[in-house]
Amino acid sequence: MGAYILRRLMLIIPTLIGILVINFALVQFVPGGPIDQIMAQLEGEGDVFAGISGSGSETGAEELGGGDSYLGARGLPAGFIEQLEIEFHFSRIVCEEGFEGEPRLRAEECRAEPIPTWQRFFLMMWDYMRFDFGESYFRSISVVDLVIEKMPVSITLGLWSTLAAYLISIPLGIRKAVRDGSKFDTWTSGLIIVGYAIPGFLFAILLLVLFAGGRYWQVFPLRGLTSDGFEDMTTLQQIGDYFWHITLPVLASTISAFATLTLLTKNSFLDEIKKQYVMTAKAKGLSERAVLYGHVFRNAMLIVVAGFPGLFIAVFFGGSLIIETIFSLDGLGRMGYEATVARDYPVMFGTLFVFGLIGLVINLLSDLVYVLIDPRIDFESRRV
Amino acid sequence: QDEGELTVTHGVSTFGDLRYGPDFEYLDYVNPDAPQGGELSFAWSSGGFDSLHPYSRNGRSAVASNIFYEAMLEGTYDEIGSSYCLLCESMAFPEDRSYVIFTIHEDATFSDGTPVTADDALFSYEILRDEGLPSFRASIGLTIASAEVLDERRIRYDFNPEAPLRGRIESAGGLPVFSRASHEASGLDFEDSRLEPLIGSSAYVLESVSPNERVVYRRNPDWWGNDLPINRGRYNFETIRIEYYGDSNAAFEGLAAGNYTFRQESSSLQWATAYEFDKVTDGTIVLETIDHGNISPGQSFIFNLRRPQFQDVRVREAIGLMFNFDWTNATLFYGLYNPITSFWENVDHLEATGVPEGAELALLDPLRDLLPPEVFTEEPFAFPSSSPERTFDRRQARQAAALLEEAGWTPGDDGLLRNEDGDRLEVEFLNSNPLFDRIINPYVENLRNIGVDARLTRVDSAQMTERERSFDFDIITDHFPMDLEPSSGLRQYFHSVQGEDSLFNLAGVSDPAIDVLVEAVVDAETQEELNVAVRALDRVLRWERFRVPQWTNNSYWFAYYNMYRHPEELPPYSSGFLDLWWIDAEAEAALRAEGAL
Amino acid sequence: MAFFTLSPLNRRRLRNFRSNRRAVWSLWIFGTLFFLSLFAEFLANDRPLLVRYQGEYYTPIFNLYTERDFGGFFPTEANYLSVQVECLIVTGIEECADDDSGEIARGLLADAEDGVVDGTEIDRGWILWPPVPYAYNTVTEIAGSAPSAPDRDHWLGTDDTARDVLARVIYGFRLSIVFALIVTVLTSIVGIVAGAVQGYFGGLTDLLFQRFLEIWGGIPQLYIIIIIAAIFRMNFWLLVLLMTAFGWMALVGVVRAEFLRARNFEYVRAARALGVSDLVIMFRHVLPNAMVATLTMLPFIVTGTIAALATLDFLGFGLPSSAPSLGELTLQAKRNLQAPWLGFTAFFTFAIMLSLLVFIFEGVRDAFDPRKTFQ
Amino acid sequence: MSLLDVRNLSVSFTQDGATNHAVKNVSFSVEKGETVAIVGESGSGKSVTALSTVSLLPGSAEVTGSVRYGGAEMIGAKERELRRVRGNDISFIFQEPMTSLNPLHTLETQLEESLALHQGLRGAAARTRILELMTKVGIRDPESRLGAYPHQLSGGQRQRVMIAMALANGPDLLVADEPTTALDVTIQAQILELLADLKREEGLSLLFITHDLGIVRRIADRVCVMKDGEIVETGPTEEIFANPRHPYTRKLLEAEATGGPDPVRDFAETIVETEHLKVWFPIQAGLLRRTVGHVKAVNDATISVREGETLGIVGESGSGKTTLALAVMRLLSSEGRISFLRNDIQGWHPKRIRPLRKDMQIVFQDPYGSLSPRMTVEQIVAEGLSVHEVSGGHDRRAMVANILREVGLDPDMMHRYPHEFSGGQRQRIAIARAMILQPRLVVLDEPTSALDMTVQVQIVELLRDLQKRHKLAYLFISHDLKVVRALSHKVVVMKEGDVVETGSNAEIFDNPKTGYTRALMAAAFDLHAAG
Ligand SMILES: Nc1ncnc2c1ncn2[C@@H]1O[C@H](COP(=O)(O)OP(=O)(O)OP(=O)(O)O)[C@@H](O)[C@H]1O
Ligand SMILES: Nc1ncnc2c1ncn2[C@@H]1O[C@H](COP(=O)(O)OP(=O)(O)OP(=O)(O)O)[C@@H](O)[C@H]1O
Ligand SMILES: [Mg+2]
Ligand SMILES: [Mg+2]
Repeated sequence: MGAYILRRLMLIIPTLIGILVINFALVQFVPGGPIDQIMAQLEGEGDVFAGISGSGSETGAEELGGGDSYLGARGLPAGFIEQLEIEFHFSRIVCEEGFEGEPRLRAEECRAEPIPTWQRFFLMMWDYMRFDFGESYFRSISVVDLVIEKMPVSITLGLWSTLAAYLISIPLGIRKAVRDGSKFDTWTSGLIIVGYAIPGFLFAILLLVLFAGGRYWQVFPLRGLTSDGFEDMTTLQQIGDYFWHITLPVLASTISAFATLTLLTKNSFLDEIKKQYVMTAKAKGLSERAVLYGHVFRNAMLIVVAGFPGLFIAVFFGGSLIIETIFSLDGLGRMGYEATVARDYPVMFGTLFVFGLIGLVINLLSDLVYVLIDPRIDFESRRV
Repeated sequence: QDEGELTVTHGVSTFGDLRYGPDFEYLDYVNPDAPQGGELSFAWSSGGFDSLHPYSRNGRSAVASNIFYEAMLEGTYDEIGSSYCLLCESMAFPEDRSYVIFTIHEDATFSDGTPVTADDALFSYEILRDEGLPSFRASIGLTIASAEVLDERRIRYDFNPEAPLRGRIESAGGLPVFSRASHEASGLDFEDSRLEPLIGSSAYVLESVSPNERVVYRRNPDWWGNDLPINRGRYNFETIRIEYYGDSNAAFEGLAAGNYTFRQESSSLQWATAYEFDKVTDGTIVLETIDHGNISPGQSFIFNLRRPQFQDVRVREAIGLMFNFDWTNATLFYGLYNPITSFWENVDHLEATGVPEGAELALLDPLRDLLPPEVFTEEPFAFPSSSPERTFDRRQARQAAALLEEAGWTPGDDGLLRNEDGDRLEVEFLNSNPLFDRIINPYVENLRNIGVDARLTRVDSAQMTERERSFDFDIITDHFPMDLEPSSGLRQYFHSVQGEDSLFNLAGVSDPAIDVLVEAVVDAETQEELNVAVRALDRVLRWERFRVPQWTNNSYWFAYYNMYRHPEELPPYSSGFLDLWWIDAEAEAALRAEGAL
Repeated sequence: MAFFTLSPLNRRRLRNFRSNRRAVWSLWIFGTLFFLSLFAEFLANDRPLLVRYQGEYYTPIFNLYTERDFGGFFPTEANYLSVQVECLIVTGIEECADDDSGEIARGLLADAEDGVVDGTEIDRGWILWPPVPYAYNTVTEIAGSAPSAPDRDHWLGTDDTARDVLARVIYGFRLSIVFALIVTVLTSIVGIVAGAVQGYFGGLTDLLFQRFLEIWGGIPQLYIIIIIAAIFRMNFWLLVLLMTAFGWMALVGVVRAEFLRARNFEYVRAARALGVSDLVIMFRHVLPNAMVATLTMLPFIVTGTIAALATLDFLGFGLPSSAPSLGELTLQAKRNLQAPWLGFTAFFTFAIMLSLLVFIFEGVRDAFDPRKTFQ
Repeated sequence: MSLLDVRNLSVSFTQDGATNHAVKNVSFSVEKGETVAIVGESGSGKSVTALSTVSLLPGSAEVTGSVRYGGAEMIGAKERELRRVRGNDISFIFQEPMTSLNPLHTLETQLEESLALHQGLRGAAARTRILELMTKVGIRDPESRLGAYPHQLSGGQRQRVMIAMALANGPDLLVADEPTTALDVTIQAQILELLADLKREEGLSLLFITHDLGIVRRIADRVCVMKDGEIVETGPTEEIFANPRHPYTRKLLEAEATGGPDPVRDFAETIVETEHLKVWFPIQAGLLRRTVGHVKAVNDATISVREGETLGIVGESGSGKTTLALAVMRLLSSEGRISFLRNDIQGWHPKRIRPLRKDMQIVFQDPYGSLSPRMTVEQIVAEGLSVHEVSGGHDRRAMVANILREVGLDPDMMHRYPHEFSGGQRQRIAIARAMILQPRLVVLDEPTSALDMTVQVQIVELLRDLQKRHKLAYLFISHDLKVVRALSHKVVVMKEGDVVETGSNAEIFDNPKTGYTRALMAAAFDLHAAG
């Protein structure tokens, strides 16, 4: 086992390299790059969330912009694109021989020269090996800081919705397995299916309009993770405030998670519950709970556990673009989407690298959990 | 220093006619006795912000984050092309406007109490020129040749001789002035995004900021400019709070919830359907539609004239005929928008009307050979209005079909039009804004119904820009935000020389007649000359039929808690809600008493 | 053999399935809906099923007729919904098409009620419409603004482009289901095989395959879609391909886990002792016992695929926005909160589809459960 | 009042519309301190009867009649009521110990659970008791075994854990369904002694289901004989044995595997041969599963079997018989030479061995576990045919029906799933699966442990017959020395992984050399003699 773990850990490096190679190669083919995006933004377009947030108007006229109203401020200065290319490490400045002083584009003797793709890749790899992920193309912030900035929201949504999903789905699934075919089974199935079928963002909007908007019951806040005076509250108030804020988003992001998990639990319990060893446990006189949770649980849970790393990675790092948008939360979901659509490659590759790494470790851990659950499991090939 | 007589003045305008004399007490459209205090709060849901530095391309800066800075000059909301001293006490320039000297007001101080000096102005100029937003860089580089500090309070800008006369002084005077000290103290590059703004000299300072969530500006109690006539009755709100929402629905709910109290609506759907809740019906929230005199941004479908199928103006007209504005407006926009015909829509003195006469005809006459004869005999081109009941208007379709047939497109067995070579008339609408799908789709259907092989392609903004930059599109939506006093900017839009690779001339307009007219506009020396040239240009551009105008909104739509007040008569070119409006303290108290706030 | 005469085992499974009444009903309903939707063109179309004009029969649903064929003006396909074309067909009088406002046409139509126009008898034609006389992309005539509420003409209202929601749902159902079924079948096969191979063989196979999966999973799908869409024009089959290429990983994890466990069971050893080949052991012995997750997940994969398609449409990277997609409908529902019929339609379509699928697959699970008994 | 009173109990299973009456109108009772034995034909409903006493039958069973325990009705009783009785008052030893333990719990957890549940014992106290129980049931070196999972135990060890678990609570009534089938005679004697002690000291009542009439004679007070779901005869043990009335009873009593094997031809080809075969299982500990030691299951085994020859392997439970068998079959990794039909198959890739598998078949000790739960018997039995394509022109279904008939199963049952059979029936299915291929070598790991005497005789006859006809070679593992004697030409005696003695049938049985063999023989035949 130790050898196996070692082997897995060693393989993480080529895997990460593989991920980066593929993505780097891919990016070369994507139509439109970060410079196009910057130009779109400079023209007041390029709000990547426009479609999702539903903002923007059909008339293209907004009285206030984020920018300025300096008259005549239009157009691109000469060399702007070249300069961007240098900033983005697509090109570098080369100066004629004998040139002294700081190499700048403005100097006559210097010009921008594109860096060959393969060189760019190796430069990037070299940086990544030193865990230097660079800066976002669009903000003066390092990728690491950016991710850290977005973590609270993602952890909140991920943690609580996973927790809620598991805490509710597993007992529910077990109940349903025990009472397979009963009325209870039917109506709970109905309920979770409805929950699953409600389009998530519609549900989120519904919650928002009904319980946070000013038109019906204004019970919950419209947005954010915490209130204004959060720092000045007592710990208890802080906790209260936090949960008050996250109730709706967590509810909205969990509602659809019940269905698969519950039914998975139910069905795997159904499979186990009639096995011989369950009879033994029953014959011991164990209570139903003890039989279900003490004996069947571990046997049935393998697939639930198997699905966990995927789910975990999905909710933590995938975030939930639409829920985040609707509740004005600023998490990894939005960041990832924005980075992708806006072609913010440092952020993309950086997160890919970091989350890839975490994902690989989590996969390994979950494999170890298999062994913990079922000691018969090993990962060797069968020689007999 | 003294190449002839210098004009020393408090204000400047393009053609020399200032509305406000040197001793004006306050601007006509303000309420000089507007009470000060209270809070203006509104929402923003088109993207978040992470910076308070609007002069760098890094980061997204907050709404109105340029509020901290003043420039030498300030425009007004009821004049075109006039600017008055704000930071400056006076300015001086020679007849040929080859340079300008600003004398900074002796009381002018930054919000930290330090005086505003010519050195600060120089610094601001230099840093904007070298590291500012590309648009600044481009513009400054073209107009201003150099700047020079004359003394503590005086700065001189020299202009490029090639730079157009018009707007020279304004472009120098319009530069925001930052405190050099504050920038140097911050230790950041100018291009870095930042949440601690550079220090400026304006009425507002930063109160608090929470990225992507909220920014609050507070009135500076020690603002030096409080008593200037140009500021009288303005900047009335004690605080300005802007709430950010990720989602437009959430943002809308925020108004009803009282999270903010002032809203400018930009969606016809919302305006027509959403404002029917309790607080509106009981008068807590007032709705107000205010017509404005702003030029429409000229939103249009434009044809890529580089494409062979659009070479024939009949094809362009036929395709344009199938866009049913009246139906679109009635069915999709609740009848709230206005049609566009002119490039200077909504500005009477610049729009072409009737057949060309007088000076206009004189201007056009030499170009007769280059222009289609209709220019002289007919009203300026406009697409006829069509049936609002159904999207497919038979009359237009009949006309379009006839035009296409004339142009050599005949229907094949599959119902699609083909030319002699058997090629289909392919038209791809390229679009990156999801809101436009519902508008373009019926249009596409209409076109397909007359045999045009039309389709809609949605791409993301980066790809959109890329295709725009390489002019690889058939039809896209573009804007023509014309100036009220158009100038050399027109070249970027319509001139064949600059037009070739100008990103503002996406249609690829390249016409010798238009070139002449553009130059005529740029060279106009009086208001009247300008008007004539613009009208002639408008007429010719319209006959070119390279765009299918979409729609415009000639009104502002406001919804606000019944405590905001504005001057009876609002100026034509801005609603001025940031500075002209004020809070009625009594009304506010009443709302509070009701529990509506 | 199994196809023609059912083996006793399959008979038993069938019986088990049948005794789950809910599943049987669901299958029937689903089958019917699906079957009907296959004939969407006959249910909702802006081309009539049959036209009688001047004593002859025309089938616009199959053939293209221009307006000129009916004596009108346009050399392009006749717009049967327009009053002019209706008038042309019914009365056979060419003046119908002359008036673009439709006044004359309406007058003539009214006049032709009795079969006589202006004293001359006409050969009255008629138009046989499908139950819903709109196709998914027909921009219909509505009073007021779009989206318009349900009424007699539009049973589910219209969407924000004034297209009939019912027609779109009919087409959208077909599109989504066909899409989802194809993708699900493909992804499940690939996913199960991949998971099975990994779990069953373990060792190097597992080790390398897992790494491959991790790399594959790290590819941003959005870019692939953007690239593909830029090179080819995005269409149904391309999306099927793309979705399959990235969707199959959903099942791999669970199947692998199940196989890792099940390969240690005594009956697997027994099968090995029999000399059964690995492939057969995997799919005959292990898989049926490792199918819980798969069978549970299948309905969700089906609906998940539909939802994924919807999300792509939502983000603007899916099918063209004129395509009848349920995703587009939900998106519209979000943008038009004042038009709840959009949301309700989307929700009910999803809920019904998912419920039916879940119930059907519960029945299938039961049928394959050896211990399940029905009294 | 009887402790357990069963009246008119009927159990039926409805499947495919046909109703299978497994138990028909059975009535009997168990008094306090009494031992009642149920004997009878395999598949006659013994297990079903036992299970219905505390409602442990699957939902598909339809139960009528009455079962009263201490006066309280058990059939249709509330789950809570039943739970109180189960484990506490009535303990169960299931027929198939191999599949009855929770595969994911260690011995310690499983045993501790019972103790904690009914006696509130936890921690060190529980541990002491567990060790005591394990010693009592004859598990050697119990301490090192505490952390073992069921799959790491031999069949007999698992059975003993079941027994320990059942006894842990000091029940009033013990329902033991074939509790000693996987135990060698010495341990068997020890267990029976233990039960006798309990009966004597604590007045334990026993409902004892077994095929071993010797045991019945030794411990039972009363006997019920079942056939086809009915009790055909019941009475005090002495009486039944002395004076059986029902013809079936008589047949049962008379049935005994007798005779000897047919001699092997000289120069018969050697089918399988091992030299210095060694199987050590690593003992792993910790999350990283470091190997901390080895279970030396087979140390150094050298055996050979010739065409038409039967090699009997006997030895105490846990001595490595099964391990040896699996290793010979190349189903376990081992060291040492294995040659099969002159091929040195050790180290061959599994794929390469596959064709040879047609000629080497095994009947697993745990028939239940070795049958795919979602395949019907027909599929299971026929599978080998399709794998090795040995239809030989015959209809496969007919072949399956044929072999089923030969092992004494009704071919009509071939559409059932494995769990719908009795223990003995499953065992025969496993035999049928191996035999249908007519292999050259069959490894039989306790193939008759769950069979009643009559069926056992039938199977022994079948094996002999097949051997004669097809010159089969058998590797026969059993605790039932009588059967071993009746079948084998040569015998290997194993103890703690070592082969302690090898010899011909006569040598081992009549003239054992080592002390261990002698003790074994003594126990075996003494036990029977004692009865
Ligand atoms: N779940 C079930 N479904 C259908 N039939 C069953 C089921 N369980 C047992 N049977 C049948 O009931 C009958 C009695 O089975 P039971 O297990 O009681 O036999 P037994 O007397 O214990 O036999 P053995 O000695 O072989 O264990 C058998 O014919 C068996 O096939
Ligand atoms: N997978 C395993 N891991 C560790 N130890 C094992 C494993 N399998 C068997 N053993 C141990 O090897 C020894 C031999 O087991 P084996 O099953 O061969 O015994 P056996 O002679 O067949 O006994 P029985 O008569 O009880 O079936 C036992 O002590 C057992 O606990
Ligand atoms: Mg039994
Ligand atoms: Mg054994």
